[in-house]
Amino acid sequence: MNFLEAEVAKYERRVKRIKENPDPTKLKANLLLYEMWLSHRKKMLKQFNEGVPFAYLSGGSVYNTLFRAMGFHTIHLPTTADRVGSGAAKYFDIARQRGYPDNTCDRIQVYLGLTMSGELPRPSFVFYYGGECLPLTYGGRWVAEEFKVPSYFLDYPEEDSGYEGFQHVLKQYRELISYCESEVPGVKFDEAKLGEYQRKTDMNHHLHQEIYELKKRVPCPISGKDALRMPSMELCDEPQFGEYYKLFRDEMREKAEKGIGALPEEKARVMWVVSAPFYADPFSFLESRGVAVPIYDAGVGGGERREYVPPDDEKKYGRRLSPLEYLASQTAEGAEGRTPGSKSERILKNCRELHLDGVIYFMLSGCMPEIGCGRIVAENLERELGIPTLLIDGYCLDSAKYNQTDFESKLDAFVSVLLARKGVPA
Amino acid sequence: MVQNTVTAEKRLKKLVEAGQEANRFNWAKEWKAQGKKVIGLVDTYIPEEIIYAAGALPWHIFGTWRQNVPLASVYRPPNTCRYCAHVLESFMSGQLDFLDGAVGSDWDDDRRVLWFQWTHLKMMSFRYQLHVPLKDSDLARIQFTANVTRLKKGLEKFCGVEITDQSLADAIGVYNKMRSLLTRVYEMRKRDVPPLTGAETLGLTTAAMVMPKDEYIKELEALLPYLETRKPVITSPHPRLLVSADRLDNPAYIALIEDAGALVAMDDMDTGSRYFWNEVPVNGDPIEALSRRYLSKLACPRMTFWDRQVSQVKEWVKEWKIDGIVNFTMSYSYPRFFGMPYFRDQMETAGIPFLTIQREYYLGSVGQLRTRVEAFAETLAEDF
Amino acid sequence: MPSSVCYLPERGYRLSPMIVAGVDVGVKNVKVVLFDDSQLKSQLILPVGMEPVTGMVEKALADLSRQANLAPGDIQRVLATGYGAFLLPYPRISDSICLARGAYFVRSSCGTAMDIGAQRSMAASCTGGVCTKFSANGKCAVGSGMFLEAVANVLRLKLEDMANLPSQGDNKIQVSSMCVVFAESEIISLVHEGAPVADIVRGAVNALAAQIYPLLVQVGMARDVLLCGGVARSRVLVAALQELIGFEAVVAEQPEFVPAYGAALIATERREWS
Amino acid sequence: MVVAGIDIGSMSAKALVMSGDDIVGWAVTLTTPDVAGTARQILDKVLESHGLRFEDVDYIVSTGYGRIRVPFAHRHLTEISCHARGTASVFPNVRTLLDMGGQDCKVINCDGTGKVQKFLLNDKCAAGTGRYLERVGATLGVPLEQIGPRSLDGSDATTHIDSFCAVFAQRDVMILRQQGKATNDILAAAHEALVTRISALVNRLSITPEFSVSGGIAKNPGVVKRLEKSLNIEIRVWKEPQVIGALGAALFARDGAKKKAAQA
Repeated sequence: MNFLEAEVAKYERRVKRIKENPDPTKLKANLLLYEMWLSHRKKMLKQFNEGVPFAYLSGGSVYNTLFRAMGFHTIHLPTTADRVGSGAAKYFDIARQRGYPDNTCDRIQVYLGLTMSGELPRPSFVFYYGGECLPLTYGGRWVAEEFKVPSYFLDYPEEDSGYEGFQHVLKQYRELISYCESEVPGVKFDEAKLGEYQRKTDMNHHLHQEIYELKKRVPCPISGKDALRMPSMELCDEPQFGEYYKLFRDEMREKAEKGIGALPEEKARVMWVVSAPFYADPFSFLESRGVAVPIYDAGVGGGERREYVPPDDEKKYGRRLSPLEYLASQTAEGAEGRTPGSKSERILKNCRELHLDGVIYFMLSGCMPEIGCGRIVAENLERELGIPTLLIDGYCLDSAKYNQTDFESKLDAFVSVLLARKGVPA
Repeated sequence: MVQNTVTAEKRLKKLVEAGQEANRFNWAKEWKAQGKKVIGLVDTYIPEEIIYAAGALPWHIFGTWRQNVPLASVYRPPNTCRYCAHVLESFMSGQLDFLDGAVGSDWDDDRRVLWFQWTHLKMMSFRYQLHVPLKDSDLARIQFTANVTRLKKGLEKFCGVEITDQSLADAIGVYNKMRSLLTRVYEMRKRDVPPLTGAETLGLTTAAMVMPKDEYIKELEALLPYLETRKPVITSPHPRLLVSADRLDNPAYIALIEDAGALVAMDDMDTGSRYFWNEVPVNGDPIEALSRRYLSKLACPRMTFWDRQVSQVKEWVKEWKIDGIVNFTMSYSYPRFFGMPYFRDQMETAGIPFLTIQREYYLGSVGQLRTRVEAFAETLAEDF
Repeated sequence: MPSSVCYLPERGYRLSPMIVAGVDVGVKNVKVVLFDDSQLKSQLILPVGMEPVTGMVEKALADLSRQANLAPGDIQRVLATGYGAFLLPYPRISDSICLARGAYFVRSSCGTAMDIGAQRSMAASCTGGVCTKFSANGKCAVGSGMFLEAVANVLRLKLEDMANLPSQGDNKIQVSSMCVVFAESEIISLVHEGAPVADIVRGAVNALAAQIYPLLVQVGMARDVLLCGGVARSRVLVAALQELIGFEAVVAEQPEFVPAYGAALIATERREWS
Repeated sequence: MVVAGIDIGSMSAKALVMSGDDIVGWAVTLTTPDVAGTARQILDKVLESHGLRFEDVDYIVSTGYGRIRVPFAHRHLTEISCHARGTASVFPNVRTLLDMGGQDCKVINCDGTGKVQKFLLNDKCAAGTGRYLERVGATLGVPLEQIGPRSLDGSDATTHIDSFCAVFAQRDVMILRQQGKATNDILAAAHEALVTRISALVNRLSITPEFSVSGGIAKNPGVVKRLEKSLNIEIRVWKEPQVIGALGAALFARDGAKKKAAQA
């Protein structure tokens, strides 16, 4: 079974299970999410079988919208890698046999293996950028080389470079679009379509902010597993894309109003940062110890970003921005959100606002921007808020390197520390 | 002009050993004693002519060459860039307290983090991070020029001087002079028996990175005529190797290769050829000229134009009659790791033997290194 | 089902008189201790071998009871900790918590405890017996006692003997391998090259100390540090560590037993548990 | 013309003596700190048992990790070249060779004369080397020569070892043992983990048949059989795989002796 077939089978299984045997402790909105994924993957599988080419995006989920507005089908490589689950080993082997470093971030290794496995639709274009981390940049660079297709690298502006940075991004977007239009048959940029996507994403951001407010409630109405769910931008063409988050918010609001928490007794609450050994479900382990995880921060690239600010382009730029300009302004501002300093600030703010008792910082091996700041974030949290941080290392997809006894005993010890500091009985 | 062989050898030795851990601080401290500023650098993408023009000493930071980094390990787990770890160790142990400031760049994620660690630990009064685009295009060049202009302003403010076009032009002149002198040394490496071993040459280029440029130029210029006729101790002139690496600043690594029965006749390193290759054009706007040289000319795996590095190396292989390439990746320094398969494939296609070795920053695991290099030399030997 | 329990710090909480045992199942040894009314009665250290740990511990508890003139049935509670704690049918508790509590028992003034075990090293803040911070390594055996043991094996020395070597070691020799197995052969080749044994030991010990030191800093090292774990018996290691931390650290008298003491005491102090 | 090859490994020293085109004999011993002494002793042992004296030897090549510490050798070469040469002499059609020593694992591509084309070594850590199995065996109390055969009687269906680290594997083995897993099953799991690791290394070089394994571990059927399956290739093993390196060295010594004679 290739990757896409496995995906279809997985979501069919999940949809069936929820329909036949719903779990009342889980979000009802999950069904909708799986249905969207199922429909999306089925379409992809069909396109794969028909030989339809896709644009490969090495990072930056917002670029799903830009490329789709140009008429591309898109695959966002890092999040696609996240979905291989227990099948990761095969893709590791492919990448490593090719000579790729086995000590870098495992997401990149899997996505390199996945692209080379021939199980994804072939690319017609590769887009990569300097907005997150170098493994994503070089991963994209490699894929472009491997498939010998046109590619574009987007340079992010220097921090605090203001209007000049905005212009730098905008000019590159225009360059990118005209390059795509000249190199890839059938590509034509439709700015109005980009505007439509932006309305959808803005609405989601708005809902996201409301959900964030609900997370402040004690007990937390949401489970750790659900806290990390976000509708992927890859689903932006699904008709129910906007519905999902509404449903999600409504369920949370209902629970919050009734004072129902995801845990029978919430003894402490923590934030989970960067990445996690998703194959091992550490969130359920924490919950079994009475620790809620209301918030998950996916690090530099996303997660609980800044607060949602409605477009204030008129104030800032003196006029209403076009959709492309708007995207550029977001990118230029986003450049400031990727520094370790702003990351530390963001985590502090979240901890303060959500009344968190601690942070679990997953030192994802190979993720330099993140592991290099773990200790600093921990020191800042201790100094500013007096809360502890667990720095725990591992891999997010390479389950062969995971040792459950070790990992859980560290989590357990941390829970003890949290409770001891709060003076709460276990 | 140096006449006497003994004196010349002495002077040469002093120059070649300037980058050694025991010596590299001397010039910087002398400079400080004159009441002038020293600015540290951690990569070769900073147009250091600007620092020179501001009257400060641009001083390249090499980390401690000792193995253990207990202080830096607090902030840097073992699976992070080892060069940065050894640099941070030098900072935390107080070895670099004399630095007034440092200009870093986002050479890779780890150097960016290093800058953040300086900030967190409140090291030095001036810390600057320059963004260097990973690509070369008209737009990237415009952006880089703007970034370099901001760096110039920052330095003017910190040093309290105005950096005029004239002072920049003078600085470029000095640097170009250094570049042309080192180019002449590298030309001599084309000979069947070069006047310098590979290890000595690395000593010479790293000296340029820590010494005040005027003094360095004076020394090297005086020694050049001697070098023309020098008879070096070279154990084995064959096979001729090119070493490709990034911040490899310890000549002991090259000595190890040469002890294993090979000659390092050329390099592709930040601390070697890439430091001085390509002069800065002297006409036109100096900042623009500098930006062009630093962004477009350095063919290093950090950039997304990997093909330029490859074609540059291929050219060198031909001109320096190279038999094989030793590619040193350093633990947890990613740009080279990611570029390696491409580099290797291109070299293999071109029929150039290629050996890749993972190393630490300090000289460790000598036995293993030696076996790899010796075996490589054996595969390259004609008569075996 | 055994569950995980947590030590609850409560000021002025009076300890109830109780007979309890603490068991620490490490990779190499099992440590069993018996406490009566918060007084240490007897203790035992046994190598882990082929036979099931459960039986071993049961027998050890019986032996310890006998030594203390008690019947095995007198033991009211047993709490287990350590890497293999889950193998036992007793409730278990995190090693960092036990380390802090045990360190407080051994030396109430100490603020930081450092356990250098066979397979991992761990530092814990332990003021008042409560762990509020811990930091451990354990990705690789470098940085653990295994490393020093490997060195001792290769040099055909005992851990204790390593302490008695003349400390002329001048820090010139580096043991650079990042793998215990490679370090072994590196040391063999150093021996072959004729390097003085004391210098090799010093090089190896410096490498280990450099791995341990950051853990201490990461928990906000107090001025009073207690060293625990069997490896703390190595005086050369302690010396190298002291050189880094800049003051004298105290080695626990029975360094192996500290976490087991902690487990036993927490068993006594946990009020609602039975 | 009498020549000798001496292979000083990190754990064992091997000597092989040839007379003309024939192998006279060989011996294996443990390496001691006195490398030169060990080398001389093991060589003398082979010579004596065949009525030869040290003075009769025309040319000596040393190899292996202690190669530079054999003062009486005329030349030293790396074990990579020597294993390739030795293998080519017994299996001329071998193009890919895997040498598994105590702490090294080398993959070599060579031509029919044994000239090395490309090679690859394990880096930084000893995961995937002989020492790993040695430690597992020692922890389980199973003699080294039995671990391979016994692993073939076990199954890794329900037993899995997470750690690749030779040292941590001991810990995992202890836990598995305590959980009541059968010794043979644990051995099977350990072999499986090792073979996975080695296959990954081998796959990074092109595997051109025929394929041969040398070094001490080649005697372990548990590794060889699993590797055959994992790489899907038939493996050739010479009867004395651990002296292949010394054989290669002796062959180089014969070249040296011939050249010396021609010059004289």
